[in-house]
Amino acid sequence: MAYLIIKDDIKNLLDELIKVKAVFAPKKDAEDTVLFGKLASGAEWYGDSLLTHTTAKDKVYLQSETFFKIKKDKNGVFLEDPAEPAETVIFGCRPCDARGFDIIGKLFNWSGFVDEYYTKRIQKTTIITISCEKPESTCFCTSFLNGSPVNSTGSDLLLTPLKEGSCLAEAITAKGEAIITGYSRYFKEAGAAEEKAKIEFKTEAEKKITKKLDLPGIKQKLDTSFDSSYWDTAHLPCVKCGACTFVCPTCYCFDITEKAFDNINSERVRSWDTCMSELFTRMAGGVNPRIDTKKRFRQRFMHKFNYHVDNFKEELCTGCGRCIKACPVSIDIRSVIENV
Amino acid sequence: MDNKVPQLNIVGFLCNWCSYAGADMTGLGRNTYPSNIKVIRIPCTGRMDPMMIIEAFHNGADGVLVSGCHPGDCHYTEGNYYWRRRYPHLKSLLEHFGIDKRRFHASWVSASEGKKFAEVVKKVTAEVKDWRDNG
Amino acid sequence: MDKELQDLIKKLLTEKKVDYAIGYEKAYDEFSTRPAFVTSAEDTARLIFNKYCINNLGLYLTKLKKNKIALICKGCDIPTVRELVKEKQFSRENVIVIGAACDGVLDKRTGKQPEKCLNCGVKQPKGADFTVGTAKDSTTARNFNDVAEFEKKSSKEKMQFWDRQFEKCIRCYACRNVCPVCYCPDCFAQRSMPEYLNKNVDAEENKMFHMIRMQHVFGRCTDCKACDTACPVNIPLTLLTKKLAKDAKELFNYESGADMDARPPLSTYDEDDPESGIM
Amino acid sequence: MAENIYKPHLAKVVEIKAETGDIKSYKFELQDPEVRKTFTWKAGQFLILDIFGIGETIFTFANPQTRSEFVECTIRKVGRVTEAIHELEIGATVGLRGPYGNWFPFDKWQGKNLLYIAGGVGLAALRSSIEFALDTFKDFKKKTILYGARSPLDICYKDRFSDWEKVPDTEIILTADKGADGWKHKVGFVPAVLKEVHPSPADSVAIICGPPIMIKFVLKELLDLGFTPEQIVTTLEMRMKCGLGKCGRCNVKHLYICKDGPVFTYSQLKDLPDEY
Repeated sequence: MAYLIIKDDIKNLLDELIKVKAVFAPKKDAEDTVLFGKLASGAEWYGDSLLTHTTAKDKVYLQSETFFKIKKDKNGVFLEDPAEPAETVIFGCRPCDARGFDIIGKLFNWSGFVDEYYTKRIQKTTIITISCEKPESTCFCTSFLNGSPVNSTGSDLLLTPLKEGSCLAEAITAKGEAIITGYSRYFKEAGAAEEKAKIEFKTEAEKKITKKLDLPGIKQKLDTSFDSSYWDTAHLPCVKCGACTFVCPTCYCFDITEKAFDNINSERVRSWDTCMSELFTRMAGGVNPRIDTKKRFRQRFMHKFNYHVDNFKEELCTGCGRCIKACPVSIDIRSVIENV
Repeated sequence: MDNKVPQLNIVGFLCNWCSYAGADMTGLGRNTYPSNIKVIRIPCTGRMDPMMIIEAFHNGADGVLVSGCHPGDCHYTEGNYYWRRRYPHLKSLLEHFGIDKRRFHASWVSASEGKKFAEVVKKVTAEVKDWRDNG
Repeated sequence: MDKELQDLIKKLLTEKKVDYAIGYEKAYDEFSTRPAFVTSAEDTARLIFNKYCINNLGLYLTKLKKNKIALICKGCDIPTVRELVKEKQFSRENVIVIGAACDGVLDKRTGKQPEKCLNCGVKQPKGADFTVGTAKDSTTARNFNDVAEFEKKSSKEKMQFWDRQFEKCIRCYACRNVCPVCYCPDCFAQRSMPEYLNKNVDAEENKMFHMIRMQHVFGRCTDCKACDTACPVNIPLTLLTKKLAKDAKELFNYESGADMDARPPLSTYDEDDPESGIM
Repeated sequence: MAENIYKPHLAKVVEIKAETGDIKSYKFELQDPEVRKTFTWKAGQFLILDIFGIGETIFTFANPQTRSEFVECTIRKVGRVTEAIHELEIGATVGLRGPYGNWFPFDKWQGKNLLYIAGGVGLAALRSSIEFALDTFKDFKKKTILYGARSPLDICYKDRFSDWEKVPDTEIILTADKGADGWKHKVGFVPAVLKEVHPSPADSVAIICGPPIMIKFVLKELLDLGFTPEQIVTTLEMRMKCGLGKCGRCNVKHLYICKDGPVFTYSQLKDLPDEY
């Protein structure tokens, strides 16, 4: 069952949500950076940009997550669990961001081990996604299976802006349903005309995404191109920073370190890490299997479009194109994998 | 010592050859200074790595004092001359980052200037206190 | 101009004067370029130069130390080459500097010209081995007005400003990695013994990273703005790099990458240096 | 919800023994008696040792499941965490989590000759396997242990060899890259000694662990001797953080060394890119 919400009511809805939950939505600051920030009022929401500079990933999979606090004194060692995560709403992310949660979630529940921290947070998070009206030149979500500017994977509630100043609201999960029933005064039932308008919206939006990759073909090609001489030159412009991986909605690699305050108190912290860093694979003795910048560069693309496909039958990428924009030297992930 | 200002931490990096001995001399001469300063002995002000000063502020120091031999008296001949160049640059940069100029100081204290050391520490403590109390 | 550039590089490559030519090529759309590494004469057709060529290619000199390189530089990138040569990271004989006349570049994030281009005295490159094209320098000279304006703030305001900036920082190290003079193979940020910087990302840790990085590039930073334009979350690092340039100029009358004979300010001293308020 | 996978069990150091100048062996006792009962592992698996206030690192279990009174590890001082471990005293509290990874496929090796080839601290990774084989010696034919170190002083587990040798059909061959006064064993690199010993590949399994350069030449030697890739088993070392196939750094091709390894046969490794 689909519903309609008037665009002006969205701010009112946000105001009400803020009263009971932590609401994160795109916010613009003085330097024109648009990031997911905690809203103090619905008016702070900035809905005019297509993509935020970084993803909403860090609201569920924190860039630095405290596993537990450690107190070590003469009486022994005591471990203290962190506070339970709060009820959270991520509002206004895009379908590509939302799909990232789905991909990371599978990884964190993989191989018989359940990542408690991620799972707890995602269970308490409601993801409200807005379909993309104006995809940009860096977008390539339609290359993926079911990928589209109106894709609902990973979302709890999908809003699609229609022409008459209202949005079509579709609940994807029970959490999304709860928003509609809980704030029903903002939602009215949609008819067949609106459903049809959404299909038009989809066709229009998809038309704007011109780049389409043949991902199964690329996967096959990558199977045999580990030793390709292409990598010898392709990596040269790359400066091996971690911008691409840190703005990626699907990159999940992490490091576990200790943050010591003094000799008694410390915290075990998980922080994002990047395969582009030399330290990523360097062992204590100094041996590093991926010491070569070429190997690290190759690892990123191979992992995303080949290794991960072997394990999960889907690419570790949602086509948001953030890495292309964030890259200081404008390396285009699409052309790299196409040109191998 | 009774003239300690509560809850104020000042890190003093003192050169081994002059200021550290000077601090010793303070006690011998029965001069007192606020015990807010926590002394770390360094080989020479020329060895004073700016990273450590930044680290000290990062770890919650309210003030930092670096003290060494008078120019011309360096045990290593020229270490403090380098420090004399590094200091204004570092102070200016820290200030740009919002670390008030009252929080970072340098001084020349020789091994015999126990009294001067006490004066310096008093002055530094007063400045840091002023920063904390008056913003 | 592209044609002239391509022909020149074609010539250099055919005559085997260089192994690599590093220039710019079109990236993902008309408004973006990326560094291009060209090794054969046939490949030169992709080289271009336009107002979107924002990267400072001097960065790659320290990564290809053993090769002979033709490097396309805007006027503002040439000090980088000089600075690296001065720091003995690269020998001047191994690099052919091709100056590209530039009418100012556009920041891809804002679509506007950055401040450095508005007050630029090196639009027509100075000190290049070859120069391609002509451009007219800005009528206004480079100045430190914006930094001076920022300096007027109280330390509390400055602190709040930077806290807000470093709250955004994701510590991707793009600023460090695009910096031509940040070439240490073992950066303090990744050392574990002693551990200066924790992996934990929060505003305080991030601020410390930037403070130490800025301190480390003092007297070496040529204020090329590579870090500023690289930042994926738009932290105005130019406020810091420009401050370094201003301090070097005001405290030590030194300009990085300008005079090949001048000693870097912190690696020398004068017995008559001022006391600068040392008690 | 199930147990938190990142939270360690507390344990106490009950014994420390210096093996060489920079290698020490530790015995840890889990504090919680319930955990002591359930914490079991198989030879070849590894654990994550947690030094509170410093960090975590991966080590292999040095003792097999047949001698599982304590958790034992042999640790060389190379980095920040291992340095802190070397400063531990008896009674200190550490954390353990695990076990992780796969184990040596002893059920496939029944009735075969076992040839262990180790270099340096690599013997620690094989010790659990060796002692398991010795404890269940009837299941196997001849057990040969070829062990080399840089110098006689760098030999680990010196005091264990006499016990090991008492087990029927067991032979220990020791070698040092450089000899010293009173050294009665062989002198020379492990691959050279291997050539000299000339073991037969018939009905045998070779299990290797050591520095990468040793592994490289031992592999060549074994293949020359006629061992097939399936007969060669090694245990890999990678930088790991989680041990759970999540943190991403031990990813080689579609495998995660921590989850799919660390024990691999050479026939598996042949197809992997050279990134381990």
